[in-house]
Amino acid sequence: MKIKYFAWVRERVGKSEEMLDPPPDVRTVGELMAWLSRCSESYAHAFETPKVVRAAIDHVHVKPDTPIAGAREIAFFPPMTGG
Amino acid sequence: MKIKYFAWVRERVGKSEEMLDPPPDVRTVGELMAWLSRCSESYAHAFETPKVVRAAIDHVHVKPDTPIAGAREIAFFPPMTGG
Amino acid sequence: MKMTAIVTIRIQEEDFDTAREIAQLSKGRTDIGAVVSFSGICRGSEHGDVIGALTLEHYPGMAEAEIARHANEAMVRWPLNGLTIIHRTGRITPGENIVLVVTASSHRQAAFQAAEFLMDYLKTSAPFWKREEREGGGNWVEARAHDDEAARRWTKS
Amino acid sequence: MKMTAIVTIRIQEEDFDTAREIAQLSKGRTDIGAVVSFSGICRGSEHGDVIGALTLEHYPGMAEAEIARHANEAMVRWPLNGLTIIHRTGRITPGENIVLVVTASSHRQAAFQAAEFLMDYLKTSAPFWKREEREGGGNWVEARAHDDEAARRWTKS
Repeated sequence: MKIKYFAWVRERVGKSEEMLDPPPDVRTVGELMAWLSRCSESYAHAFETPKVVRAAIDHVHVKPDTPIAGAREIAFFPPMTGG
Repeated sequence: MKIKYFAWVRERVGKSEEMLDPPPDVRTVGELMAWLSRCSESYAHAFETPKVVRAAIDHVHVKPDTPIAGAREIAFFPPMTGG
Repeated sequence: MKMTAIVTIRIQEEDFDTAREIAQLSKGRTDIGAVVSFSGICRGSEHGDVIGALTLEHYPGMAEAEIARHANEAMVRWPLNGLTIIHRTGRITPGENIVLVVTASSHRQAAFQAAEFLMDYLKTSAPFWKREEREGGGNWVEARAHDDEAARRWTKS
Repeated sequence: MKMTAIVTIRIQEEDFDTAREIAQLSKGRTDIGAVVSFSGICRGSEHGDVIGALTLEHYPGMAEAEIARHANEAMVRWPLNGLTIIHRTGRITPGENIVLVVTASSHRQAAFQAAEFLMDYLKTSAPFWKREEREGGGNWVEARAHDDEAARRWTKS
């Protein structure tokens, strides 16, 4: 699945998108953040306060307990500050 | 004192303004309406539902029990419909 | 009232240019974060009846005083950088402007609330009266209880 | 959704002309009684610090989808004749436009409420992020609890 990062999450991760194939025991958005955090210090820094990071699956806002099965694109970003 | 009329109050009275010198027992805005109503059918028609008619003394909205002593200009008009 | 606040009030027969009024309030300024404009436009029908035109009568002197009083109240209640109120009088045909309120502030909620407050008061307290031209005659527009309610919310504590 | 409603949504780097957008929504129509516009403008300072510019990042695809979803919700909740939403991205300097919402309706309260609803949602739900250029560096603007509260009032029953 494609993973995208925006704003300071993107800066901390060090890239704006990548293709990832998480192991089958990573079932939810929250578990994906935890799994990424274990991969490197950059991810750990991006997700150090997981409840601040927002997520979307296929362009729709989702909660951390949302399953990721079937997702084409998952995005992580800080709270929105548009308008 | 100068009396002014606007909108359908003006149409019913048949004039937009006039100088009047009410007798001393006409003390309030409400009493002025009652006194005018006794003067002619035109005034009676204009003030037939006195609680609908609004009044202002010297450009400030007033209630029927407001004294008219010292007023330079008193105006009568229907509820406002601007904006 | 801040020294930088620009208050413009006009009562006029001529049409106005909404775009120009908005631009004049905000152009060249970097302290304004939000500009809200309200344009009231003459409609061509009311409850299914065709309206040929409106004629707006007003009370010269009092109308200016009432609008200025409410403009001052808005400036006291909300942190505004600028405020423009224009109300037309005379004959106005469908599609034409009737009234314009523009508010500028650092904060969007102040700009929105001040504009709503001023429109509610113009509808219920400013001495203007609308007469509609309809097929077979004309009639004075009646005040709506709904507008009075809208205005009352600003005096609730 | 009524056949006569015109909905325009644009996300763009270029500036926009507020006046033109208002005119396009209302010109030649006699069914519109009220037009409300909100312009969000880049300020030159925040809490006393000088802001050199803002850079707006967005999530292409999702931003359009989120705005369209809220535009549809506004059309369902209020009797609107038209609706325009424009959000800029990229680098924006003080005094420049950031965002525009224009609503047109027969009724002023519908126009006001729909514009406020859309602005509250753009602030809290549309995937845009602002970075400020300040003296000695830049920083991402933090979301404000105050904006979340403002957005929540539209979901209270």
